[in-house]
Amino acid sequence: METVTITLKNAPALYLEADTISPDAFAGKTAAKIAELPVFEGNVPSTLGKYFEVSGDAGATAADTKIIVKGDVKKVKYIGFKMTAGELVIEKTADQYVGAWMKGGKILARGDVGAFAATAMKGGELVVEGNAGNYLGAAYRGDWRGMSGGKILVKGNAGSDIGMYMLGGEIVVNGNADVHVMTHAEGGKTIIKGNAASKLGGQMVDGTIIIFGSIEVMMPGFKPNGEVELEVDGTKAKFAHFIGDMGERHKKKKGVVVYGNLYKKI
Amino acid sequence: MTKTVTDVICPFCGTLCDDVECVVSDDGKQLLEVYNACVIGTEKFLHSQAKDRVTRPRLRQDDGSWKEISYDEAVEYSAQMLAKAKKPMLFGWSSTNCEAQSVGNEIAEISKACCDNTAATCHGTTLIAVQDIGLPSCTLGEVKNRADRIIFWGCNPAHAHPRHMSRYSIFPRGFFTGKGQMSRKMIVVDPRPTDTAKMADVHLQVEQGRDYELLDALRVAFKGEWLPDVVAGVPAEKIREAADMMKSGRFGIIFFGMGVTQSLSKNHNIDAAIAVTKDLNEYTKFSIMPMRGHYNVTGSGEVFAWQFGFPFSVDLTRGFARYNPGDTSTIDLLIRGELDAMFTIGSDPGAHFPISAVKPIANMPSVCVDPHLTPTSGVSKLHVPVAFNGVEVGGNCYRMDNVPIDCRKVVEPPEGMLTDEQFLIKVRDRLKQLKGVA
Amino acid sequence: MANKITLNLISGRTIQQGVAIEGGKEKPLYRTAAGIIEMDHQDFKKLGAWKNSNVRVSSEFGSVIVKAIETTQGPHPGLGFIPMGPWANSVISDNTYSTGMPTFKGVPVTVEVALNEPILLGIELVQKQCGVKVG
Amino acid sequence: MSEYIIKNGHVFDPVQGIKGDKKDIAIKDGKIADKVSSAAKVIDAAGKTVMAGAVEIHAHIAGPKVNLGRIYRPEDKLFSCTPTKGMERMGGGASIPTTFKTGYEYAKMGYTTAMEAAMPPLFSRHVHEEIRDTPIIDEAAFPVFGNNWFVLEYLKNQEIENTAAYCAWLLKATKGYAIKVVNPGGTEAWGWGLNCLTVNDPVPYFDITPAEIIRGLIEANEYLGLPHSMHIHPNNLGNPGCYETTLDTLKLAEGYKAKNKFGREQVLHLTHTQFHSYGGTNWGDFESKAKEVTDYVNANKNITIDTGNVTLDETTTMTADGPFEHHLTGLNHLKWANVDVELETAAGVVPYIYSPNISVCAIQWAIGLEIPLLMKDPMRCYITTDHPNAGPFTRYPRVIKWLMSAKARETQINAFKHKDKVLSQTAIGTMDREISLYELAQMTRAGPAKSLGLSGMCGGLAPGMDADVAVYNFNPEKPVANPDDIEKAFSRCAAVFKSGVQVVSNGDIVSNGNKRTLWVNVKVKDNPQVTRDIKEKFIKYYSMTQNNYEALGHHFIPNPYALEVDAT
Repeated sequence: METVTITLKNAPALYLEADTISPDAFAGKTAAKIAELPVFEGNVPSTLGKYFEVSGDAGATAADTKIIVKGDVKKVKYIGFKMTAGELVIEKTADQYVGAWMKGGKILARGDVGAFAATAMKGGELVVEGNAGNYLGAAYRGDWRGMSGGKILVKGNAGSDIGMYMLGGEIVVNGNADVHVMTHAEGGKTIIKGNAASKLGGQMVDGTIIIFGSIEVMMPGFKPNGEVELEVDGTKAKFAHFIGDMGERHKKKKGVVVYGNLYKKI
Repeated sequence: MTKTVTDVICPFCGTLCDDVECVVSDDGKQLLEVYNACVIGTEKFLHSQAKDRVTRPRLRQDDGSWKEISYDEAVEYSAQMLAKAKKPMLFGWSSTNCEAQSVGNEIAEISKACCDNTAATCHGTTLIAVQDIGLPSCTLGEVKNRADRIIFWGCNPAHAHPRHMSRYSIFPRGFFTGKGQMSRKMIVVDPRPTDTAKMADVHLQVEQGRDYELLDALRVAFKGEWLPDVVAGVPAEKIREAADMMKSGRFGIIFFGMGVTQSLSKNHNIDAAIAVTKDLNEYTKFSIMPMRGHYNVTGSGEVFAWQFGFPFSVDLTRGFARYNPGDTSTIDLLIRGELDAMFTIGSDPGAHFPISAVKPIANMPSVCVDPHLTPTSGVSKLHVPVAFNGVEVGGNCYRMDNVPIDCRKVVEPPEGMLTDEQFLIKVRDRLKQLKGVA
Repeated sequence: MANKITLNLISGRTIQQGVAIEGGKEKPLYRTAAGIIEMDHQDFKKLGAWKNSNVRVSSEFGSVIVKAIETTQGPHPGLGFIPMGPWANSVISDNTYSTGMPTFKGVPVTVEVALNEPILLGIELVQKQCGVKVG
Repeated sequence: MSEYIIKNGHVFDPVQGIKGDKKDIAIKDGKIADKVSSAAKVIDAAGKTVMAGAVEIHAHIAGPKVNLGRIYRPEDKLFSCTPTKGMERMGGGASIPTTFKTGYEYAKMGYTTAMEAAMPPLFSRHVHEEIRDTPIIDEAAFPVFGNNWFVLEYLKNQEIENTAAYCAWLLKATKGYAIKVVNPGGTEAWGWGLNCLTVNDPVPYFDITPAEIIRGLIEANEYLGLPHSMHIHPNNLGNPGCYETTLDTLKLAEGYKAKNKFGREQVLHLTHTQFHSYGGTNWGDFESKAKEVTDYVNANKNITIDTGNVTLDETTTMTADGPFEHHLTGLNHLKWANVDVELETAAGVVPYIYSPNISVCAIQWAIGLEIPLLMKDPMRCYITTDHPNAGPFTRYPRVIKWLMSAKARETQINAFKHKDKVLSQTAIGTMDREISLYELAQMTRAGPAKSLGLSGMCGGLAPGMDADVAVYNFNPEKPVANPDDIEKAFSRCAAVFKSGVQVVSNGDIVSNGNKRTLWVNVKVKDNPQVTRDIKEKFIKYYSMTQNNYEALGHHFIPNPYALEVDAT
């Protein structure tokens, strides 16, 4: 695997859209060619090299390419956009759309990530060591096909609307999560190790939410369904089980109605 | 001698009353009396005649004072600003006609700008919800002719849409609703016992910010499933009663307003209210409709949509249209520091945005096109007064139920004043020169 | 009796605010219509304030002087109402939850008596907060 | 105006009976001419196919439900919006393109005239604003009449003259073109959440049946002598077994003969026939009844049809058949929008994915192709996708490929997951007919133009007709190596002329043309009763005043073209 290191040298006055920072776009290119990749500051087209110092050549394919993003990129959007393979390490906080529409490969964000990270993710892995913004692993506006595969781990807190319209894959938040978790989901799993605010699993058709901490207000559509012993992420514990959203439609599998599941650690 | 102009459209709210009558002087220059309009609409018509009205563009000087300039100079400032900006915003459009909106869209396209309307602060979250689960709706005449269940959720038409209840929703006697108010049951959901709530058969005094939970509870109640004893401050029994009342009607409608679009859960509140409506269509006929505020905010969304494909918060900076509120929405863009020029027309963000989103406007090149003095004109570098839409110039507008109505011109604007459309055409043409496009 | 109370603030339309914005936002009538906070009778008692006295409303987002009046559409103890406009927008939450829409309703605020502080006119209030130099 | 001469192309023109002969087409003053001066600009069409500009007889391309589709489907535009390019404004949308993109896409495929198939009268001003913003192509819109309270009340008492007078008034008020009927009676029933699934189901309250509405509107149409016939989307669309309702509907036209001065011969146009040709009792035994329906149409010359081809795409369904869309959202659980329109109609919108892996979708695809392949007279069967219902109109080149190449059909059949089911439930596997270029010109030009009463104006290349001409990079003398070449050739024209103006060159837009809005201006005898009824309904039941109802020219219809009809 070849490593390309890009370091922010000229911060944008506004925000930078750098959807070319991905192993797919870098693959097969020398440092010089990578520096020519297009980026946009508002409506002004520019090149990656104008904002970043690029060192190292990429591998022949995305899978053979690792990118390390250094410097203050808190005003850089779309890092890891549509990535399918390879590795991407973001040393500091990045803005919106990190790993949006990603299908494969691995992103490690050492700082925070902004809203819309891993939008409509299909595969791969996103690890955020800081906090994640709103709409983590959610569907694009209007689309009923949300995150369908892959894994997201947030070591800090997550914002609102994580996993909206989720179909598959897994989201783990070690910290707390803001309102609305897995709204409209039809599959997949979200684990929140800290506290959840409210409005969990609203309009959920199918899927699983597991909460280790407190829930400020439960959705009325989640009906108590006894207690269960579960092993979650290596932790064995007793959980209160709820099924829902009882107000929403549900599918039948072999004649039995399948509900969404919410487990809260007792 | 005076003359009376009939079938005048009121350019205040999304109710878009089109039965207003105006008495004007014989020379067509003075508006003397207004009939049929509500108190706000009347004020809107009459204020257009204010003696202290600003009639020429003004540019703020370094010492803070205004200097009167010509329209051509105002065009030059606007075009230069838009030509130079990396990420300009063209905001507003809700108090102007579709003709002007259309020219505005050309300007946005040429300058590769962001463009957005006042849905940003009223029903943008409704549009997000509609994109998520649709919208079973109808025209207001359907409500008048058929509806026997009227729900006002998080809206207060007695104050915000004063003639709504008399023209369409509560009092009129329609084809199948010959007994008017007596044919209808009225439910109001609001954290306050508002003047609208006081008229209702049932008032659910929901705990503020818990509408999403209450709507979910209604859906559970329709299905006869288990409910907690109290949801959102409302006892389960009362929720079940309201659910039964909704199901037992022949034709029902939910009107909703900013009580739900602006409270916690925002788009999700509307999403759930639409789900409630969809559920009710398994039992009876039900519709839902946003109580749109500005008289032509709906039209702005329509024009954006057929020209760019999205109803608000459109970002053209990359040369093609993109949309994602949270990223491309005006207030987020302002607060995040993403914009470098602001062109406001047909709205007043200065008064209606949170102060943290107004401060950036004061610190960037900015134009405010508005017949009034407003907080926006107060913080902008250039104020361009224009003729009053719907009073001094006609043009097409869309009512809250998307029905288009062509506004009428009632009186002449003061001499030498341009309309929105005329000013925008000049800006567009100058911008084309600056950008070197045909 | 406290000299400071906490309320949940909402903003919204009133017909007086509607008339005033059409009548001119530079005029005192706009301040009369929207430079107010409607509070429940009980909350006046808690605050220990006279009706129609000036108060300072503060939140984590800002602070503003308005006139406290008894609610016209109550009772709603614990809830404060400022008609939509620059006074409300000085203190409401700008959190959009990435939807584009600020949280105009449901913001925790404190209210304290500020008898001698002036309530600014609408345009003046915004200009002052934005640091606009007015000639 | 510039003169042009399109030289040495293989011309296909059913109006003149030209079947691929090498012929020059001259253009002068916006019309096809006998000859032009030596100053005429020469377009070399050697080795190319030349036809008249194509005529779209049924598509949903402008108006409230189309825009609702745009508004509520941002995902239809994700990563597909296009930048400003030369003459072209920005565009976007796969199944519901923006107005600009709609005009450009039609023009690039050689279409120069298009009909918006369902205009809710109350929203006519909206429809016209979008038509105005759709460049190049001439357009007209069909107001819907089949659930209109005036019509229901007049026809309950068989008052044909009053119905006709009302139709004439509404065509003028809305600047409409034809009498469109969608799920007659059923959409009014939808006002109460109900439907009419047969032609004999009574309409709630109004005490009339769909059959009476259909017959009455055929009579009113012929009473007036309109350019187009009554244009119908029958009851019971899209359900297994619906072909029986379709045949019942078609039989209502028996005994009626076209009366008009426009050369139209049919009294009933059946639209998106594919959706109305289903047998079976459920989705399991769902099967084609294309043969039964086309047998009837082949035998009855007073009917024309269009196909409604399924293109196997993700799309957005939208129709004035409100109850159908509610039924559909119950099947696929995707977002449902609905608009009931006071006194007049309704509309629904639901996204839909025609997946080649679902047997029903594959069978629908086959039925859509069986219909034109079974029709004996291509002058009475027109290609549509009922855009965007069965697929986007931008897929016409692909539909043409399937029609012109049995091999292309076979490739698609083999790609279906449930191939066996397609072959057992339809006859598509047994059909080897391949539509010729001449037949294609009949199905997409001369035929629809004649059905619409426009045969004197467009759809052909006879001198004096509008100079709407399409030149395709398709050499009819060369064997087709790969059926995909057909699709490619019909996707982007070498040249297109609209009313004598070159609008497309080498697949690119070179002019926004001089687009017109067509409408039908009918003069009828003064009818005080209808005038009074209209006034009363506005006062009592409409939510707007009568004086604000009409679509006026200045803004909505800047460039009108009225077809005058005298029915006094």
